[in-house]
Amino acid sequence: MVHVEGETPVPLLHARGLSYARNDESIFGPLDFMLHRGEVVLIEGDNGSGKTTLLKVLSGLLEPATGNILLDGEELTLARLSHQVALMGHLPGLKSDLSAIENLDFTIGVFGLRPGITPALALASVGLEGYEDVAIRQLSAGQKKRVALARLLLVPAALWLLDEPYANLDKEGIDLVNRLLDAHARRGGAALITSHGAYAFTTGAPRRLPLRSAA
Amino acid sequence: MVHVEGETPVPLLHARGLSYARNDESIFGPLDFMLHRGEVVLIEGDNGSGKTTLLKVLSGLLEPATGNILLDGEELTLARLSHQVALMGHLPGLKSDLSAIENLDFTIGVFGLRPGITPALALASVGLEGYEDVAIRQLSAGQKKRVALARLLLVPAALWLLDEPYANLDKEGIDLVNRLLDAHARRGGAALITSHGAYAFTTGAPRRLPLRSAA
Amino acid sequence: MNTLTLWFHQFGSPPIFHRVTARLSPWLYASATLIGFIGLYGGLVLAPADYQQSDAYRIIFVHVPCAWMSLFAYFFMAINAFIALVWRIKISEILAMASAPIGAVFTAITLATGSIWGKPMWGTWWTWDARLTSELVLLFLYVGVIGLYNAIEDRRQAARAAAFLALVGIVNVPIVHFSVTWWNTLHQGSTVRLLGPSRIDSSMLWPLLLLALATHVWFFASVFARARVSLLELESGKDWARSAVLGPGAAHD
Amino acid sequence: MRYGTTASACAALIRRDLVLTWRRRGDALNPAMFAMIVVVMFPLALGPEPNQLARIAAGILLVAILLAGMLALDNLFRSDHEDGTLEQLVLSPHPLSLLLASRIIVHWLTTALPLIVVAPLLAEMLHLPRSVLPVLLVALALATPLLSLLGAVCVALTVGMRRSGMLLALLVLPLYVPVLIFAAGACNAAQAGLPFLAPLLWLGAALALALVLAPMACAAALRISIT
Amino acid sequence: MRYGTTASACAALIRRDLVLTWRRRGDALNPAMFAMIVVVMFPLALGPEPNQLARIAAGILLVAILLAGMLALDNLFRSDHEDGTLEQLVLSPHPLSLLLASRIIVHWLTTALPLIVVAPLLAEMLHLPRSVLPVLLVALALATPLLSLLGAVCVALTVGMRRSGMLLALLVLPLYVPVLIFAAGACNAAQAGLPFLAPLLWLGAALALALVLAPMACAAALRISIT
Ligand code: HEM
Ligand SMILES: Nc1ncnc2c1ncn2[C@@H]1O[C@H](COP(=O)(O)OP(=O)(O)OP(=O)(O)O)[C@@H](O)[C@H]1O
Ligand SMILES: Nc1ncnc2c1ncn2[C@@H]1O[C@H](COP(=O)(O)OP(=O)(O)OP(=O)(O)O)[C@@H](O)[C@H]1O
Ligand SMILES: [Mg+2]
Ligand SMILES: [Mg+2]
Repeated sequence: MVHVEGETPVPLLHARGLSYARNDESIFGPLDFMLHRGEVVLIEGDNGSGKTTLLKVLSGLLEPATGNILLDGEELTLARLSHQVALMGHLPGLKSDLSAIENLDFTIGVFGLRPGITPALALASVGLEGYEDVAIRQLSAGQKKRVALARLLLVPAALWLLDEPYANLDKEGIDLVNRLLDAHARRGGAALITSHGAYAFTTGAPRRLPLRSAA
Repeated sequence: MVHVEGETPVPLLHARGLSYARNDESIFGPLDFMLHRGEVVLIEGDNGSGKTTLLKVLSGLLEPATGNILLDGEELTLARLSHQVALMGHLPGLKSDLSAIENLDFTIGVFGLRPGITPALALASVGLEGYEDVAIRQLSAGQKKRVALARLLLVPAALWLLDEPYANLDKEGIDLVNRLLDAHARRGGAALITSHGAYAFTTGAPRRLPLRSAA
Repeated sequence: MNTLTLWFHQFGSPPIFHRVTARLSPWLYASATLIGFIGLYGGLVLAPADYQQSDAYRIIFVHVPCAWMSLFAYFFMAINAFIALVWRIKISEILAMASAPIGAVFTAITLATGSIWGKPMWGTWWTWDARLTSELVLLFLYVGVIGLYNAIEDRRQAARAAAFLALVGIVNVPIVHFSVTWWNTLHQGSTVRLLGPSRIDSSMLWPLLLLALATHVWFFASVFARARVSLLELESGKDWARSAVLGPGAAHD
Repeated sequence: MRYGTTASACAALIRRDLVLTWRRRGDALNPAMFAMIVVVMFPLALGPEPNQLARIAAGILLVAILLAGMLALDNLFRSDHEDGTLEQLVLSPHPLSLLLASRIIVHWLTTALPLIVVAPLLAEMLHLPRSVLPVLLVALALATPLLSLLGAVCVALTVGMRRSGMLLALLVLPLYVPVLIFAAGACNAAQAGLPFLAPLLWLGAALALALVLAPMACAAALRISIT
Repeated sequence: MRYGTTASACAALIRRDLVLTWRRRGDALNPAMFAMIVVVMFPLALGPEPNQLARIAAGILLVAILLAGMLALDNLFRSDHEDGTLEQLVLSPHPLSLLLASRIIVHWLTTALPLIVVAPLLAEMLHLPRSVLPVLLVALALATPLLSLLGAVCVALTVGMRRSGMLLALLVLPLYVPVLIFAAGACNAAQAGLPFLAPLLWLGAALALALVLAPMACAAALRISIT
């Protein structure tokens, strides 16, 4: 059932009473929240508070213990979900023996392509022109992260789930993430990102919606 | 030759024209710096600027391309060094099947023990009383990092080389690191720590000596 | 929800399972011991010596019940594994994993007693006959299930992975059982039949059947005992488990 | 929006795996080298009489190839798991079993096919009678894909485990036993001049069944072990 | 300041390894199980005639045990490397070769000793003549520490490599060949009723040499591959 309150548009993501338990031990408590198109929400929490786990549950990798997740007002299924949701986890998911372009081509083959963009354009907009044919192995940690960001620009997903997108990035890299998030939100997308309580955005912070992730 | 200038005491660590090259490609340029007892120095630098590599060179894991390192005014040898220097790298070096105490006992067996401290005391001072006999596997990431810090308190090394000690820690953990560093400096030790240019200490920052790590 | 799943959910609720099996366990152990002693007395004292094998045949009273149990335990494990994977019932996961080590021990006893018996009968401890080989593979399957279960950190995930493996391996069970009919083996064919006349003297048959009953009862007793321990471990955070272990007062501190 | 079709996803996966194999084409020879070393060990351990070797040649070859295939299983999903690609595949909009089937096929092409190619050479080293060689090759052609498929299910169960090498062997080898029995049965029958078709047909039937069931089982196993 | 002595460091390492083995005592059976499965495969592949099996039993047993030992090598340094302990050991104030020697000894005790213990059982399954068994056991007692020592050097070279399993096999097996030849030579001679002492003495001499040289070579190799 679509959960509409008054005039509010249907939220892109709607979690109701969502919780996850591992070995019957609750990792995060029952959560209720909505994410509308155009919003970027930052999940803040201490070490082990369950941020990564929450993103995995939302992406469908883990099954919630209780509650459910509505995507555009409809119950989440794995097939629909993967067209709508892009997860960027701790691991980059890049093959170090392939070039940046080859990696992106593989992503397109599996996940499809957003209209009006090409792998080369995406690489340019994360500041990697000239690195198209360099093997991932030869890129620095920060550059690898940028290739992973380029992938987000290509896939036709409205909802981005980014786990610690700022980790391991220098100041310039952090600015880039913030710019990409702004552009995505303006295009009608939404994003949920995690970050350690201890670290803060330096500039151009996205709208913060500190989420109490009950332990 | 001992390098004494005027009244200055012999520095604990003295790097002269130090550089490192991988495959004949310079990773960090020739560096000159001193570290005196009681000092805590923060090495700041962007991704891939060679911070980790510098610490590995200073600890003796990697051999410098040029230059040399004096420890207490004497040329560095691996045997002397390991009594004087403690390295805490990205990897915790803890056995997940052993308890915290068992891990610390192993460290003592191999590296020796500083007078006036015991494993239990060390665990208490990193805020882990009651966790002595819990297997490392069952600790959270932050707690694991704390056990690694407890190890530093036990070994009789005057110079601490800490690679990204703040990474993955929440606010409380960061405060703890700063307190440990202060105490170590007051005891006559010294420390060299790395951090991403993008991240800053929140409170009680150790003395900063931004080091230009030429690319 | 149909009646089957409803029943599973009821018996499968951890506190109820714990309570029921706690009450059952002593009775199961006691009756297994009693029946076992009667059977052994019948087999070792009352039954006459074999005209061919003299007293050596008496090892049948250990070998055959254990051999049956080695197959039955796998079957029981596989059924529980199936339930665990399809309906995600926790008790079934635990029961499946509890039966693996017990089945492995029965398999090992079968192999050992078979070898001991084989030396006087066939003149060798071991031959590469279909039944013997498939029973050995059964032991490997048990060991694989146990190894996989112990290798994964998360207990429930470990149980599900090992349950999956147990299901994959179940093809071996009919091979063990029918090997004597499908292939020309040294091992003798089935002598005990539930339907139709058995080819064994009744003075030997009744102790054998009693001992088979005793091993079944013993199997359930020890599966329940093991399952209770793992259940308490798994649910150690829950109130019922705390009060079950520490007494009723401990639940709320 | 252009959502990829399942066919294009499988094609992308196959293309990627072939390119990756080509980039590290030195590694592709490893299983064949391993089998060769194992085969060489036997004449050294058993003594070099050609007659005795010929009698046991087919069996040794099969065991060596089976062990090599088992060791090669290790990197069926490992690198994809370590860099996070496997997680992406599980989250992809396409049937996981088809994606995994593509992966298994390429893995077979790049590890087992070289083994079949060197098999005649190894057979010659062990003095296997020439007449048995065709049967051996057919048996290998049917058995090795079966081994890859069965192995993939076990690998999927152990993915993400640290010290999986030995455990994987324990899980996989009991499942390999029937395959070995039929393949060796065919070769030994041929060597004894007996009819050898029946075991080959059994292998073929098992392969057909595994081609359908194993990818699905593999997908189910992967979903269990990746979460 | 209390700096630990080298003896106390080695003792700490040995104690830790024994505790760790005890905590995962299930894993300690794996090499023995693996050898058993490999041994089982041969009668299935070669046919079950006891006479033929008896003739090749010693060779098969040696190859199976050697392969099991090779697979077990993998976790000689792996976990220590993955969690950073190895780096700490390299930086410790004690001679690295002595620390590594302690590690290798414990590894031999926990992986090779169980293999020797099950060897009589496996020999019985392959119908090895009883008279050969003592020679086989002596050969194993001399050969397995040699294999552990030689293997450790190769492992030290591949430590930190991703897909090292297959590569390790290719590095290690050629080194194992001479050991295999001498061990099998002794067993085959005993089985043929010939004098078998000479190959055993050679094994003993090689072991004495390896006990001295291998830990130092291992330390040197480790320093190369860890930096
Ligand atoms: C290591 C050697 C042996 C193994 C692994 C073995 C295994 C088995 C197994 C698995 C069964 C149960 C079969 C079923 O329920 O379908 C069985 C039953 C039996 N075994 Fe053995 N056996 C061995 C040696 C022997 C020997 C030496 C004898 C005596 C000559 C023997 C006599 C029997 C008998 C009489 C049965 C009962 C058959 C029936 O009524 O179904 N076994 N054995
Ligand atoms: N694979 C796992 N097995 C068992 N427990 C786990 C596993 N992964 C995470 N946990 C536990 O689940 C809890 C939540 O972990 P999670 O990774 O979601 O935290 P987080 O908020 O992302 O922490 P961090 O800030 O360190 O990234 C922690 O207590 C952790 O110990
Ligand atoms: N094992 C390696 N092989 C080849 N190049 C390497 C290796 N380790 C690091 N490098 C390269 O050496 C340079 C310095 O790396 P280093 O890890 O010291 O940087 P860092 O300052 O610690 O970076 P970060 O902030 O990401 O930790 C980088 O360009 C990196 O790509
Ligand atoms: Mg996290
Ligand atoms: Mg670094």
